[in-house]
Amino acid sequence: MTHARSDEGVAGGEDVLGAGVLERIPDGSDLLTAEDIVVRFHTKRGVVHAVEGVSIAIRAGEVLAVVGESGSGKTIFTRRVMGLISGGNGTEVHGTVTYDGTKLTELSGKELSKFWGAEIALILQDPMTSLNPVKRIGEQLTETIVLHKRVTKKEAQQRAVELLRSVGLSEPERRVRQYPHELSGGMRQRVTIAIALSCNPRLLLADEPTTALDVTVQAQILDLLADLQSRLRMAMLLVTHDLRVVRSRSDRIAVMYAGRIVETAPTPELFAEPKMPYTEALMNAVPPIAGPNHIRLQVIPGRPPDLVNPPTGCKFSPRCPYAQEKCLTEEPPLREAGSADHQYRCWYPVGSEEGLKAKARNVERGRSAAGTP
Amino acid sequence: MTAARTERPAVAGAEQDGSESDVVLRLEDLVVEFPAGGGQTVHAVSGISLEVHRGETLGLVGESGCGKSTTGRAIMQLPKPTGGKVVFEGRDITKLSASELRELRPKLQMIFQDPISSLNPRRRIPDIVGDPLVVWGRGAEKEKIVPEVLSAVGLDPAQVADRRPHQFSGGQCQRVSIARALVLEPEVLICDEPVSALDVSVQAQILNLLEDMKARYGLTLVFIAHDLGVVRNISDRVAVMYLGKICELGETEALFDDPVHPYTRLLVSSIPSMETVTGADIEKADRGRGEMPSPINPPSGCRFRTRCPLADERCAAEVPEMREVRPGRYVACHHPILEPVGAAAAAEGA
Amino acid sequence: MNPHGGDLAAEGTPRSGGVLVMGTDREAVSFDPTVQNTNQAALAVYDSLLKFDENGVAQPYLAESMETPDGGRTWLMGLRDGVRFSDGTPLDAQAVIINVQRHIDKTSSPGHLYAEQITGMRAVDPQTVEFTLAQPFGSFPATFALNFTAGNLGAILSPAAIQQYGDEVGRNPVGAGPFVLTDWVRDSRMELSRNPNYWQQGMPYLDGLEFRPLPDTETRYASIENGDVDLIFGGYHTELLRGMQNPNLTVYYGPGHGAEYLYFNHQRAPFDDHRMREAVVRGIDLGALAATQFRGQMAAASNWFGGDSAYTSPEADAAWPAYDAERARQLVQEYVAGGGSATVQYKTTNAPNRVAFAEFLQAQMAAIGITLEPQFFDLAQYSSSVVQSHDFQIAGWVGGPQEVPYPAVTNLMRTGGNANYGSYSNPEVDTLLDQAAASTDEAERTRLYQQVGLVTNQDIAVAYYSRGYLSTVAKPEVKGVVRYLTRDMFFATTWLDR
Amino acid sequence: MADTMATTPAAPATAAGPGGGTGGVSRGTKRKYALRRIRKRLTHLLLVLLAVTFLSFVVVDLLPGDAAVVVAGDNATPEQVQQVREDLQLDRPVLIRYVDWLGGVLTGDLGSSFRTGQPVAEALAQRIPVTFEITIVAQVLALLIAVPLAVWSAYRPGRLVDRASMTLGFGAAAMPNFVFGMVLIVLFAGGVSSILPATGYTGFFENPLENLRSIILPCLTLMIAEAAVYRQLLRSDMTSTLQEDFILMARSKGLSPMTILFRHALRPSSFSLITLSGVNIGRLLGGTVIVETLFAIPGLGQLIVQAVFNRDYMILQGALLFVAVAYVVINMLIDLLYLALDPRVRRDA
Amino acid sequence: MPETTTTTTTTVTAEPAVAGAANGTDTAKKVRRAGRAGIGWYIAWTWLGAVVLAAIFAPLLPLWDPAIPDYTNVFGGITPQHWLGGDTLGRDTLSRVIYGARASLLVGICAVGLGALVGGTLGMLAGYFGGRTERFLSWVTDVVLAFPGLVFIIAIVAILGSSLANLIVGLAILSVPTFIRLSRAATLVVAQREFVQAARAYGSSPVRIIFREIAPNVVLPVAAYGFIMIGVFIVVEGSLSFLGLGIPPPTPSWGGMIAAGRTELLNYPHISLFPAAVMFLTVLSINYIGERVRKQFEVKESNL
Repeated sequence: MTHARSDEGVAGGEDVLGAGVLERIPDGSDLLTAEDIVVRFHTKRGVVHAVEGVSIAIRAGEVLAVVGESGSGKTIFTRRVMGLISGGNGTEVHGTVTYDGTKLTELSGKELSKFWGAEIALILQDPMTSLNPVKRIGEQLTETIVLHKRVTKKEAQQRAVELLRSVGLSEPERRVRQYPHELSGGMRQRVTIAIALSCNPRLLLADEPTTALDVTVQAQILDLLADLQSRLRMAMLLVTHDLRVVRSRSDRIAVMYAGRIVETAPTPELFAEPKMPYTEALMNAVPPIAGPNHIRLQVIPGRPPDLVNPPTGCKFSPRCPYAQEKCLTEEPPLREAGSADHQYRCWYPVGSEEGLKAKARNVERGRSAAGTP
Repeated sequence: MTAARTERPAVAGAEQDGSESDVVLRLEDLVVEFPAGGGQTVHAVSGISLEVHRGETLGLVGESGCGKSTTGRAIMQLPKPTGGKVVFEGRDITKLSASELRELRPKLQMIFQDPISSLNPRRRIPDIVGDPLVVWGRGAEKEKIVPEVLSAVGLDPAQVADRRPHQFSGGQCQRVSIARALVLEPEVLICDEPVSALDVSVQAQILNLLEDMKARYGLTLVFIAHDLGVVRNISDRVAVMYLGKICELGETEALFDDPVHPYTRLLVSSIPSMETVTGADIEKADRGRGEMPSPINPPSGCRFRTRCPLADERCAAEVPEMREVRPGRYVACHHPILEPVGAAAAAEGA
Repeated sequence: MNPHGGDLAAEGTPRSGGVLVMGTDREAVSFDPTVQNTNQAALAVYDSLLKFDENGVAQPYLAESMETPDGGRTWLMGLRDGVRFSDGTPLDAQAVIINVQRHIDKTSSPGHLYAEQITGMRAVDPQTVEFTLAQPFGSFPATFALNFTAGNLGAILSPAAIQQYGDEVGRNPVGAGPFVLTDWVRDSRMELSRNPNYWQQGMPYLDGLEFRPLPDTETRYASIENGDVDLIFGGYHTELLRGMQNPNLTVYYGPGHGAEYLYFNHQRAPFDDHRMREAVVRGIDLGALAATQFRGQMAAASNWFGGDSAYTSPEADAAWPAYDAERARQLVQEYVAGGGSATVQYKTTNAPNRVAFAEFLQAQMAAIGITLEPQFFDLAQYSSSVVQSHDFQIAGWVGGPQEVPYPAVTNLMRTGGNANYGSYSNPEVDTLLDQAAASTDEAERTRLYQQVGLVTNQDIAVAYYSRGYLSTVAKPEVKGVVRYLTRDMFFATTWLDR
Repeated sequence: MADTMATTPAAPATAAGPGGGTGGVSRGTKRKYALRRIRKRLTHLLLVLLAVTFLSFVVVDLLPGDAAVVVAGDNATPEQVQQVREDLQLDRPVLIRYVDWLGGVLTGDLGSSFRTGQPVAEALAQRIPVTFEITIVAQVLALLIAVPLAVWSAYRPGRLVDRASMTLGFGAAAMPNFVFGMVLIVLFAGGVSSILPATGYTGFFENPLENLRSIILPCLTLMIAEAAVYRQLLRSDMTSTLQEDFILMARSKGLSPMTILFRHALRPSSFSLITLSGVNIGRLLGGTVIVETLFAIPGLGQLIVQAVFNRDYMILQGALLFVAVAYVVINMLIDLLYLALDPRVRRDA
Repeated sequence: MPETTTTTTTTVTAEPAVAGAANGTDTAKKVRRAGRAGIGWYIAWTWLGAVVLAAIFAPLLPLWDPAIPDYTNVFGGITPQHWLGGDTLGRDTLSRVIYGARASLLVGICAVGLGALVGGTLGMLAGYFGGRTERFLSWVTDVVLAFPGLVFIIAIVAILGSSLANLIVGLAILSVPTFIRLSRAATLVVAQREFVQAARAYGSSPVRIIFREIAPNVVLPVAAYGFIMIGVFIVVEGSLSFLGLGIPPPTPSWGGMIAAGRTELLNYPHISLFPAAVMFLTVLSINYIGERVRKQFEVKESNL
C-alpha cells in the first residue's frame, strides 16, 4: 500500500473502482488475522460473554462468511475486528487483530480511523438506517473521499458520480443530490456499497448486507457484491444468519454459536460434510425450496443461550440431539477434520462413529444428556 | 440438504374438491387504499379476488409493499377495505355493522409478525391468553381453557402463570400469541408473517406448531409471508402478489416448480442458489431490472411490466385479466411462460 | 433631617448642570391633572400655583397672591407678570380659568370635588382671577397646592396644548414648570429637559431629569446602592430604614398627618359594636408590630394628626385606647357572650408587606380571641370590590403623610366622604368638618380639627397603628431637595454636587 | 406561565411513506395539495386566535373588579365611576364589545389604553422589541451553553462533563428564577460588586454598550433554567442518535469524532430542541414577567400583568393578540425549520 | 405544531444480549454510569423520603407552632431553640419549612396528578381515535398554549379567590396540554403495536382497548414525566409567590417563605436561605430521580 494510489483513478475513467488493483497483496496470503478475540460487557445483570476466543484469518481476495443466529456474537466480533468496539468503561477486550502487518489492536483511535474507510470498509444490514437521513447522498460519498484522498471537492464529486454508476445506480448525477429516503431499499444499499468502496479498501466487512432486503433485491445486491469483490480482488468478511445466502458466495465459512466459532471450513466442504451438530441443524431447519410441501421440519429445540450465564461444557449441548454427559461438562476444543482448513468444536461430530453412536443412544433413551427429547 | 426430512404428512387440504360449499372465505375485487403524505393515495391492494377452502392453507407471498399484509388485515376488517367484498361463511362482512362484525370476530383470528409487540408487556401471560374469553363474557371458563391451550402450544401453564412477556424469548411469545388466537376456537386463522422475526432455529418450531394446531383445531389458514421456502412448505395453494395485485395462484408444488408468471419466475430464481456462482453465472442470470415501484403511483396496465423482460405495448395499455391456464392455476399475464418446466426450478429440483 | 427636604442655605452654592436620575415606585399614568394618578414628575412640568410651606399653609408660588375679601366666599388669585408656558403661551387668568373649568367639567377628575364648589370664575384683569364659591371655603387655597395624586387645581396646562392635544394632553404636557417632557417610554424611562424660559431666574440648576419606574422594592433599593439612580421614591418603610442605616445615602421623610390604619365597617357586625373596635385597637401590640414590621423603628399613631401637629390634643390622645390584651379579651368575650361572632374576614391587598402585616395581625387577634381570616386582592379588585363597594368587615389601608387636614380628613370621616369606606357617620363630626373647611380663621380651624380628633378617637372610627412613611432616598450629592411629605418634588432648586 | 414551566417537545415527523417510493407526483398536484394544507392550517390557527382573544375578553369580563373604578381612582365617588364607565363604553354587553374590538383589529385599530390613553399599537411597539431582544439573547445564550455541553455529554456519557453539567442543570431547574435574579443582583449589581446595573433598560439604538450591560443580568436569569432543560433534551436525543447505524457508518469511514458529532449527529438530534426552543420563545414573548419586574425592564410581560391588574382590557386584548399571533407564527417557523433541516419532512409538505 | 410521529422498531433479530449493539461500548457505559449514579440515587431518595415523611408527620414532631409568632425571635438567628432561626414574625423557620413542605408538595403532586389524569385521558383519546377528536383536542391545546399562563393564573385567583385548591386547579389546567401531547405520542406508539390490533381482532371494544391495553403502557411514561413536573410545579409555586399569587398565608409554603424573606435578603439572608435550600434540594432530588426514571419509559424508545 503506497500513497501513490491516492492520486489516481479520479479522473472519471470507466472503472474507477479498479484503480490500484495491481499493488494488492497476492491472493492467498493473510490480509487480516484476528487472534483469540474476546469481548465481554460488564452489565448490571452480569458479564455478557459476547465473543469468547475467536480467531480467524482472512486472505487477500477471499470471501469469508461468518454465519450465526442472533446473539451468536458475529456482529460484535466484526466490529471488534475493525476496532469500532474498544475496551474500557465496562467493555473488556482481549486478543490481537493484525492487518497487513499492523496490529490494529494497538493503535489509538485516531490512528485507527486512518484505516477506516480507506483500507477497511463496512456495510451494514439496513440501508435505511445506515445512511444519514438528513444529508445528501453526494455529501455522504464525498466526505470519505475528501478525507482519505488528496483530491479537491470537485474531483470528489466527480468520483462520487462515477462510483454510483459503477454500483449500478441509474442517473447518478441526479442521485448525488437526493436524500436517502428518496431512494428504494436496494438503491440505498447500492449507495452504502459505493460509500464503502469509495477509497478502494482491501477489506470489506459486510454485516448482513441483504437481510433487510426483499428476495429479488437481495439477489441483485449479492450479485453486485460478488462481482465487485472478484473484480477488485477485495477480501470480504460476509456476516449473515442465512446459510443459503453464503453457500454460493463465500470461499470459507465460520459458524458462530454463543460467541465462539464452532465450525469453520471451505464452503463446499462445510455443506458436504458438516461436523458440528449445530451446523447440521442450521442447514436442516430451513424449509427446502424443492420437493414436497408440508414437510415436518427438523427442529432445534430450546432457545439460543443466555450469554450472561452460558451453559457449561459445549454451549450447544442443551439443544443438541447428540449430547452426552461429557458435552455438559467439558467444552470441546476446536479440532481439525482432515485439514487445518476444516475445524470444528464437538465431542461427537456428525457423520463420525462416535456421533452416530451418541445419537443412537439418545434416540434409545428418548432424550439427550441435557434432557431434551 | 436432504438429510432427516420426515415424510409428507397425510393432512393436506389441497386434495379437496374446491366446490363452493367448501369455500370458507372469498375475496371479491378487494381494494384497499389509504392516504399518503402530500395528498397522494397508496394503492395498497387493487382489486384482488380469491377463495379460501375450508381446511386448506393458502399462502400469500410477495415482496414487502406488495399488499399481502394489507390484504390480511382487510380480511379482518382492520381497517375495513376501501372496496370489494369479503365473504365469510356466505356473508359479506364489509357490510356488517360494528356489532354484527364483533359477533363474527371469534371465528376469524389473526397472529402477527412481531411476537414481542403482539403481547401487552404490562399483562401476565394467562391474562393475555384469557382476555378474549373475558371479552366474550366467558371469563369463568378461563381457568379451564387457558391452561389447555397453553399446553397445546407447548407451554407449561404452571410455569408461565405469573410471568410477563418480556421474560420470554421470541419463539415463546409467538406461542403465546397463537394460544390467544386459538382460545376462541376460530375457523380461519390469518398468519401475518408469523415467523419472519424469528431465528432459523426457532422458526421451524413455530411452523411445526402451526401445522399441529391446524390439525388439532381444524383450522383454515391464510399464511402471509415473504419467505418463499416457508410458504412453499406450509401452503396447499399459493397466491403470488405484486404491487397490490395477484399475479399467479396455484397449487404450491406445481407453482414453485413451474412458474408461469414472469414475476413468479423471477421470485423463484432469486432464492439464494445452493450452487456456487461464478462470474459467468452472474452475467447470465437475469435478476430482473430494478425494484418494485411505489404503490402510490403504480404503472399502468400490467404492474410488473416495468421489470418484465417480456413486456410490450400491450402490457402498458391493458391490465391483464386473471385466467386459468391450467387446472387450478390462475395467472394474470399477457405473456405467460407456458413451456413445461422453468429452468431455475429444474436446477433446484434435481 | 428635614421631612420637607434639604437645608438649602447650608448646602452651599448650587451648581448648574447634570441630569438627575430617579427611581420611582410606579409608572405614571398621565400628566393630565384631571386624571387620577400618582405622577412624581408632574410638578416638574407644571410647578403649582400655590405651595404648602413647612407649616402646611398654602403660599403663592407660581401665582403671586391668593386672598379672600369676604371670609372665604370669593377668592382673588393674582398671577405673576411674564410667566409663560414652555410653548410660549402666557400663563394668564384665562389659562387658569380654562384649567379649573376642566376639573369642573370632568366628574372623574380628582379635583372635581373641590372645583365643583366654584360657582363662577372671572378674569378681573389678565393677571387676576376671581373665584366665586357656593359657600365660604377657608381651605380653598389648599386645593391649588395639593399633591398631584390628591387632585391639584394648581397644576396648569397651556391652553394652547389643551386645544391642540385634547384628551391626549396627558401624554403631551405643556406647563410652566422648570422642566419640559422630552421623551417618555412607558415602564422604562421618562426624560425631561430644562425649561429655558422658566419663571424663576437662574433655575432650574439641572440640565435634565430622568424618571425610571422601578416597581420592585428590592431592586429599586439595589439600584440606588449600586449607583444606577441618584434618588428613589421609597414606598415602604424598609427602604427608609435601610437608607437611614446607610451612611452613603440621605433620607428625607416625615410622619405628617395621616397614618396606616384599619378600616372598620361601621355598618356590619361585629365592628358596628364599639367594644369590638376597642378590642382590636387594644389587641395590637405596637411593640411587637414595630419589631416585626418596622425593624423597631415605628412611630405609633393614635390620631390622624401627627404628634407635633397643632390639630391634635392631649384629650384626643387620651381618648385613644392603649394596648391591653387582657381588656381586649374581655371585650371580645363580652361581645361573644352577647351572641356575636368573633370570626372576621380581613381584606387587604396582596402586596408583600401587606401580606406580612396580615399575618402579624392574624396572630395578634388570635391572642385576644378574634379569628381573623385574611383575604388578599390585587389592587384593582381591592379598590372596586372591597373598599368602594364597602364589602368588608375590616380592611387594611395606608393613608400616607399629608401636609394638611383638608381635604383628607373630610374624605375619611365625613358621612359619605369619598374615602369613608367604613361608612363611619357622626353628625357632630360632619358639622365640625364643614365648619373647619369653611373657616378662614386658623385658630378656629385648629380648634375644630382638635375636636374632630377627639370625637373620632372616642368613636374609634378607624384603627390607627402607625404613622405613614413615604421617603425620598438620595445620594448625598443630590442637593436642594424640596418635597412634600407625599414625595412630590419641586425640582427647580435641586442640583447635583459633582 | 411562570418562567420555569417546561413543555414537552414534540418529535418531528420522521415517517417515510410505505414502499419508500421513488414514485413522483406531478408538481401541480403537489402545489395544490400544499395550498390546501396551508389553507387548512391557517383556518386552524385563525380559530386559535379567535378563541384566545374571545377567551381573554370573557375572562377579563368575569374578573371581579371594574376598569372604571381603577381609572376613576380610589377616591372617586360613584357618580365619577359611572361617568368613566360610560366614557369607556363598559356598560355594553361583552359580546358587542368583542365584536367591536374585532372590527377594530380588522381595520388595523387596536384601540387605546383605558388608563393612559396610549394607543395599544404604540404600547406594543415599545414593548415588543425589548422583550424580543431579551428573549432571543437569552435563547441564544442558552443554546450556546447547552449545545456543546449536551454534545460532549452524549459523546462521553458518565464522565465529568456529563455528570457535572447534569447536576448543575438539575440544580438550575430547582430554583425559581427570581432567586437567581436576586443572587445575580447581589453578586454583580450592588452587594458584592457593582459592575452591572441592577435595573433599567437602554435601547440598543440609543447606546449599544449600555444596552448590552442592561440586558446581561436579565438574560442570564432567563437563560439559566432554559440551558439546563436544553442540555438535558439534546443530550438524550444525541444519545439515541449516536446509537444509530449511520453514526457507526460515519465512524467506519474514518471521520473524526468532532465531524461525526457536529456534522452527522447534531442535526438529526435537534428536532425536539428546536421545538422546545420555539415554544419557549413564544412563551417568553408572552411573559418574562418576573424578570421584567425584578430588573425593571419595560417588556410585554409587565404590560400584560399590569393590564390585568388594572383591568385595562384594550391593552390586554392587544397584547394577548400579539402573543397568540407570535405563538402561531413561531409554530409555522418551526415547521419551516423542520423543512429545512429534515428532508424527510420536505417530501410530505 | 408539527405532528408527533414516533416510530418504533422492535426486532427480535437484533442481538438481544447487548441492546443497541450498534455501539457496543455505549451499553456498558450506560450500565456503569447507572452503577456510579447509585450514591446520588440513594441520597436523593433519602432526602425526598425525609421531606415527605416530615411533611406527613409534622404534627407529631416536636416543633414550634408554625403560625405563632415569637416577638423575641424576630429575624432570630440559629439557636438551640430555633435550629434554623426565626422569620420576620419570629416564627420558627424549621417548623415552617416542614409545614411548608406540605403545601409545596401538595401543590406539586395534586396539580400534576390532576393534569396527568385529564391530559393523559384526553391524549389517549386523541391518539387512539385520531380524526376529529384529535383535531379538536389539538385546537384546545393550541388555545391553552397560546394563552399566557400567568394571565390565566391571575384570572383563576381573581375569580375563584386565592387558595391552595384554586392554585392547584390553575396549574393543573396549564399542564394539561403537555400531558395531552405526551400521552398522545405514547398512545400512537402503543396503538400501532400488534397487541392492540390483536385485541381489536378478538372483539375488544375501544373503551376496553384504551383502558386495558393502552393505558397501562401510557401510564408509566406519563407518570415518569409527571414526577419531574412535580418539581417544576414546586418551583412555579415559588415564582408565583414572588408575584403575590402563591399559596395565601398563613399557610407556609417554600415559595411564600422565600418571597417573604426577600426584603431582608441582605440583612437576614437566612430567612430566605433555609426554605430556598430545602426547596432546592428537594426539587434537585426529584429531578435526579425523575430523569433516571423517565429515561426508562421515554416514549421515543421502544422499550415500552
